[in-house]
Amino acid sequence: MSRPQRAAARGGADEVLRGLSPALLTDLYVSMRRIRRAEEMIVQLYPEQEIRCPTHLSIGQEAVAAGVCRALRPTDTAVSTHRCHAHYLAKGGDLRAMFAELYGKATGCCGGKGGSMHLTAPEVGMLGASAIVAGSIPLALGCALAASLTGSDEVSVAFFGDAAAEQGVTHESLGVAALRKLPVLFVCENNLYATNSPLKVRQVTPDIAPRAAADLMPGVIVDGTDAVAVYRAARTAVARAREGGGPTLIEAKTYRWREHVGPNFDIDLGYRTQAELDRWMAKDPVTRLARRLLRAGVLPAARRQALEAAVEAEVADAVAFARSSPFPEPESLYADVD
Amino acid sequence: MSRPQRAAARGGADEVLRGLSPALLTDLYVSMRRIRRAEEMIVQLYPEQEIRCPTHLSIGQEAVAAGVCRALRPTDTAVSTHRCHAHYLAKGGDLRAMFAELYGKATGCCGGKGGSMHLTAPEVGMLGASAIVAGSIPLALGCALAASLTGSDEVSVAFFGDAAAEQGVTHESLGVAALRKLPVLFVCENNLYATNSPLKVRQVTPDIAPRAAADLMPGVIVDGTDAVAVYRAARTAVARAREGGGPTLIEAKTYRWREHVGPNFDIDLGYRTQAELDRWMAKDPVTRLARRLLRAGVLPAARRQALEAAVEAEVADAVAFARSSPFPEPESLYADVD
Amino acid sequence: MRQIKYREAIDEATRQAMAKDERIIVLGVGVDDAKGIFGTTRGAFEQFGSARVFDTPLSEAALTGMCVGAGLRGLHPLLVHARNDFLLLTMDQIVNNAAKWRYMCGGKLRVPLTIRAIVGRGWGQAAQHSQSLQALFAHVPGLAVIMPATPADAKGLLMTALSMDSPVICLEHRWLYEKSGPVPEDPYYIPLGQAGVVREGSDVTIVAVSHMVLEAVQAAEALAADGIQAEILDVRSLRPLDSDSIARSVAKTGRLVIADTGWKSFGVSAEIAARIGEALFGRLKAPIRRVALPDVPTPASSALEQVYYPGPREIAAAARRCLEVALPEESAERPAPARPRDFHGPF
Amino acid sequence: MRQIKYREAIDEATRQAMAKDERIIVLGVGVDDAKGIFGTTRGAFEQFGSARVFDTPLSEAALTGMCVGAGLRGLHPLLVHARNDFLLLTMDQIVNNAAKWRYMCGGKLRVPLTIRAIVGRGWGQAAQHSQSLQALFAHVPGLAVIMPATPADAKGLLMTALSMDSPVICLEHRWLYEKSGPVPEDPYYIPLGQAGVVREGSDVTIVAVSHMVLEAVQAAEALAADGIQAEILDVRSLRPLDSDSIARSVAKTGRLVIADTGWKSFGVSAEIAARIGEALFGRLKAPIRRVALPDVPTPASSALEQVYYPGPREIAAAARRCLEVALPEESAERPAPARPRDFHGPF
Ligand SMILES: Cc1ncc(C[n+]2csc(CCOP(=O)(O)OP(=O)(O)O)c2C)c(N)n1
Ligand SMILES: Cc1ncc(C[n+]2csc(CCOP(=O)(O)OP(=O)(O)O)c2C)c(N)n1
Ligand SMILES: [Mg+2]
Ligand SMILES: [Mg+2]
Repeated sequence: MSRPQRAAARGGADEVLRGLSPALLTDLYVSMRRIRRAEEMIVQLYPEQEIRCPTHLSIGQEAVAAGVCRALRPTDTAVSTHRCHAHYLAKGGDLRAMFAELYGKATGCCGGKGGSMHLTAPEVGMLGASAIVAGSIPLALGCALAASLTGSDEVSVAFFGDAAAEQGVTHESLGVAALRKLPVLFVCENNLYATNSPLKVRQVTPDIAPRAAADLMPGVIVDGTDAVAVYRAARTAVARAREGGGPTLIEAKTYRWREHVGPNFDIDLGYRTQAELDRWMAKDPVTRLARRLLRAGVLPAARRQALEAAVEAEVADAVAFARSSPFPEPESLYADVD
Repeated sequence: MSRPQRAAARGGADEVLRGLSPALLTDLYVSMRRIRRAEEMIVQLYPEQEIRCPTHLSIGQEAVAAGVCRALRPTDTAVSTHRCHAHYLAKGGDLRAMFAELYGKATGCCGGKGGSMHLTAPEVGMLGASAIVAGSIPLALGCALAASLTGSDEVSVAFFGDAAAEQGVTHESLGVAALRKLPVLFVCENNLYATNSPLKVRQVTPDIAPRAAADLMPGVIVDGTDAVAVYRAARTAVARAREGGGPTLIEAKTYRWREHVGPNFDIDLGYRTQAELDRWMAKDPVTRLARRLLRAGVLPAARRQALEAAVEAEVADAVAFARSSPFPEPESLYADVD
Repeated sequence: MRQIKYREAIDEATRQAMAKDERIIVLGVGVDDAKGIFGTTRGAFEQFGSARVFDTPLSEAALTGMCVGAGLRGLHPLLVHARNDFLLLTMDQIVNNAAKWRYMCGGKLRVPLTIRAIVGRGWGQAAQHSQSLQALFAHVPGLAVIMPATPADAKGLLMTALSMDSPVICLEHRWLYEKSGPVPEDPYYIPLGQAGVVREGSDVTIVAVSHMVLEAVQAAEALAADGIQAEILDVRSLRPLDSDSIARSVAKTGRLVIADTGWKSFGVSAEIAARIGEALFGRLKAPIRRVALPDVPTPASSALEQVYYPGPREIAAAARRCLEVALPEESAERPAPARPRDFHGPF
Repeated sequence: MRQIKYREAIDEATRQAMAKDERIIVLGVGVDDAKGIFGTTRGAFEQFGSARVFDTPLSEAALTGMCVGAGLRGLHPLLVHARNDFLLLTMDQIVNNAAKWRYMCGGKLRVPLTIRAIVGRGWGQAAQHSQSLQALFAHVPGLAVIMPATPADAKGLLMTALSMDSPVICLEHRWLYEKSGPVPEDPYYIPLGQAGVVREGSDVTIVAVSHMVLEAVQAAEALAADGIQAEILDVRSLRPLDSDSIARSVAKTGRLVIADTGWKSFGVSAEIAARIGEALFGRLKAPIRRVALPDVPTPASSALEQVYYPGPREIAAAARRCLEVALPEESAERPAPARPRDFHGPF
């Protein structure tokens, strides 16, 4: 019967970071930075037309994936959507295998069969993604069910966008998860748009958590540009789920900087303003955490630059790997299905 | 942002009836009595095996159909479920055509093609029923949409059971109706069971209105054995809808006396107790209103008996009509579809 | 051999499979009910309890997706629906997820999942509770579709489905539930994609699906009385489809009648006809005839139901047409709708 | 005559139909978007405004049901989906309600409803955004299914659909959108259930669906170079299906190749083959050949997409097989995946 509550960020920077280890905070930063740079690399490469699949970038939204996944163990599971790069990477998916997949190569994480919208890395609990809005949400219930039936304390996460709240299966899933007290996190990345449709032409209220969570489970609204806030909310929800307390819905308010699909900016389409984009870019989750960690003395500039250099090398290596990998053999078309 | 509220019945009988005309109150009684007696006639006839279709009886639930439909005009529309006899009759559907339909006759309200689960009477706004749980709910949105686009002030009603709250399409429909402020009444007859499954094994909270209505629309809980209370709740919702105020969800707490489908009692199945049934039968909506109207001097015994006799005659006539009607011609199998 | 009913065979298969493999769970609307999906799931509930056999909300789409997820994580869910009509609510989860997840992830994960659903017929259940939707599923790569017609096949095919690690849709005709037949007590497995020979014959092959197998047997008896020997094949599994066995039989008889419980146009009978027409080009003695539902929704009235459903008469007539034998004098009038004998409401 | 693009023809049909009939409304995810479903709905939005053309939540099932209800009450909704894959979410509403409501109520009510949905292909859209699901709808009594292949047919068929009072599913292949062709400016109506003759020929009939019509034309050109004259029929409407015209053509040529954009097994090609096999028994000179998608989900990799989709080469090969002409020496190697010329991301 608990009502949704705002997990409001408090006071100054130190307060916010309190109790979190430097290693954890650094992880959060590196995770976001890896996502950012990998996707910026896609932006750079896409015009070459060697990445031949629709790519939905998470630039601007990295804090959600990074924050939630840092609260998980590798044995915990996650499913995602068309916009799945960030979740795959934050969950620990291999960067080489991701780029190879985008390039349609045999060495891709799906052997070239899934492409950008179905990134999968079961070895780290990333179980894949559906490109049908809300389509993967109930799968998280099944993972949780398997965990609880086999007596494991694994938790599973469904990542989805704001439009998923409009899909019936989402509400069915919330109901079933609450009824069976399944260890699930419903993580809604509310980036205010579905393709070019603003939330207000699709939903009657601006917040998703109160409606979706309703009387079923805690519904938490969190600043989705603040990886630490997201992490804290996820940690609470994960602990609750692990202890048999059932599911939580986390709504992270966030923003996609670039067009719905593809590498470009899209202010010219007219569905949103440059001013709105600027406001959100000013809250850049990556640089913001970097500044905060610098100020708090957790991540000095030199160390940060070293880590960033490592990310650069990693991304460059992944691209080289992808480029030099072979395409799948024609016969593989017929494999992986009976 | 209005929260669900209990439309609690107040004080003594006079208070409850205040402001309602004798004609209206008598209508409510006759409407319920007609439903009751028609369905008791089905109970009686069913063993003959001439009514060859699954029949889901509303005995015990009559107050909901009667109360809601009395708040409607014939030009207002309704859609229903597998359990649609009461809605068809309360909306003004022809009794002869109903029995003929149950008998599979050409004179049936669907020409014998629909049977018990798809009763239709467009001439009085009864647009039919889906036997798929929640399947007809979005149709009510469409009726409402047509009304608002054509500038009419018609209202439309979706009747459904408690299990419909578990179907995704219900939540989608609530969201769309709220978003577009459609003149719709969502009327949930919460009879505590779906087939033989009690509510608590299907839903996490005992009330449906708060969860389903959520932040979307007023969610009203009403005593579904009290036709007057139902009528008042419906009248308020209808007025709101007609004035452009948008949809309302009414949850009527009610109880089905007999088995899910078919004419018998089913205490032997063990999913509910005789004591529970007895409690609800003590609240019989039909006799209760009769007593109340007698006490209030609205409907004296002699007048009531005359009305009841008319209902008996009507039912007997309908059965005779149905029996003596011809079966559809074989060629009609191919009609009504391109 | 011991004779048991079709529904008992399903119950037995479920329990034997569950006893062998603890990954199997059973769920669906009403599975733990006293009636337990017409007696097919209650036994498992009593034997294995509510952790492994449980009732569900009427959230068929989410439950299907939940089963896909559970399959990805090592369970093998058996999801049961009282009517296959309800599967339409779950098409996205079945077609976009269950059937494709393994392929989309390049084979890294598999979806062990068995979905049982019943084909209704008769007693005025009408358009939304009497469909036979196998064609919709048989078209989808990544799914297997089985339709056992006998108790023995019900057990053997269901046990195979429950031992597989990919999605199988098992469609069971309601009119088969009370039929009895010999069923071995021990567990056994009938491979998917093998048609069964129900009756040998040399004049015409009747390939039948589900309940039409029983109608074909009656048709064959009527034909035999006229000296026509029909061979009956029970397809049993639509996907994979054993076109080889069908082709072998038709190569022998030269004539083919296909009898399906679904609609004719774009139905499974079309695929069988297309494959055999291609495989046996020039070797057919007569056009392939299809006996299936007329292309209209199911009517409620018993008078119309009787016209709607083809049966032994139509199958035999089709066979006779193949043999260019004059049809026996047919009374112009249909008999008045009779009360069904072994199946009626309420149910 | 004026040449316009396929997508412009759809836009024009929509606007002309709406101008004539104020019962028509247009709705769907993104219809009022600047891109307006690839340019097919934005014009109607600009001309008729947001009361009659409006964006919707991603609640496809409820919207479909809403359209059914609106149809019952005198509107004619045109519901648009950017991919036909999303129709799987709405199967219950389409199959159980839209297709059956009229029948279930004995004809008292009708459901004027047109559903447009796009068949995707290429650029790694993969398994859930590139299906071609016509077979699922063509099987269902109460639905009509059209797949226009040319701008002229797109306009004429869509206008007919919008003038009808029963449900029509219009599936449009994305690769047709930028193709141009002659389209009359005034409103006109092409009846459903009439195949179009795209090319006359005497040696083999190629019956093609949607984009395969274009591939068939290329195949026919290659065949003509070898002196083989192919007749090409564009089915245009799958349900109702103009089997008469197909039979007439095949009666002339004696040979039939069917080319479909969907999966082969249990696909629409099977129904066409079954009907023609029966109608023209003994008059075919060669087995009917089907060219369709292999029975696997769509892969993402461009290398695999290239193997996945049959094209002019496969159609011509099938035709040659019908004529028992040796195939031209085929290079063992597939060409390396080429960048698509006129279609690529982002989109
Ligand atoms: C059921 C369904 N309808 C429509 C689409 C087309 N589509 C793909 S992504 C998208 C927008 C989704 O918005 P949201 O859920 O908010 O996620 P975001 O893209 O903003 O991350 C749409 C409409 C789809 N994939 N699935
Ligand atoms: C989608 C779907 N699932 C299952 C069924 C089978 N079924 C028919 S009625 C019913 C119970 C419905 O319960 P409720 O909505 O509470 O209505 P009630 O019968 O109590 O009036 C069920 C499970 C169905 N018709 N549709
Ligand atoms: Mg969004
Ligand atoms: Mg109920």
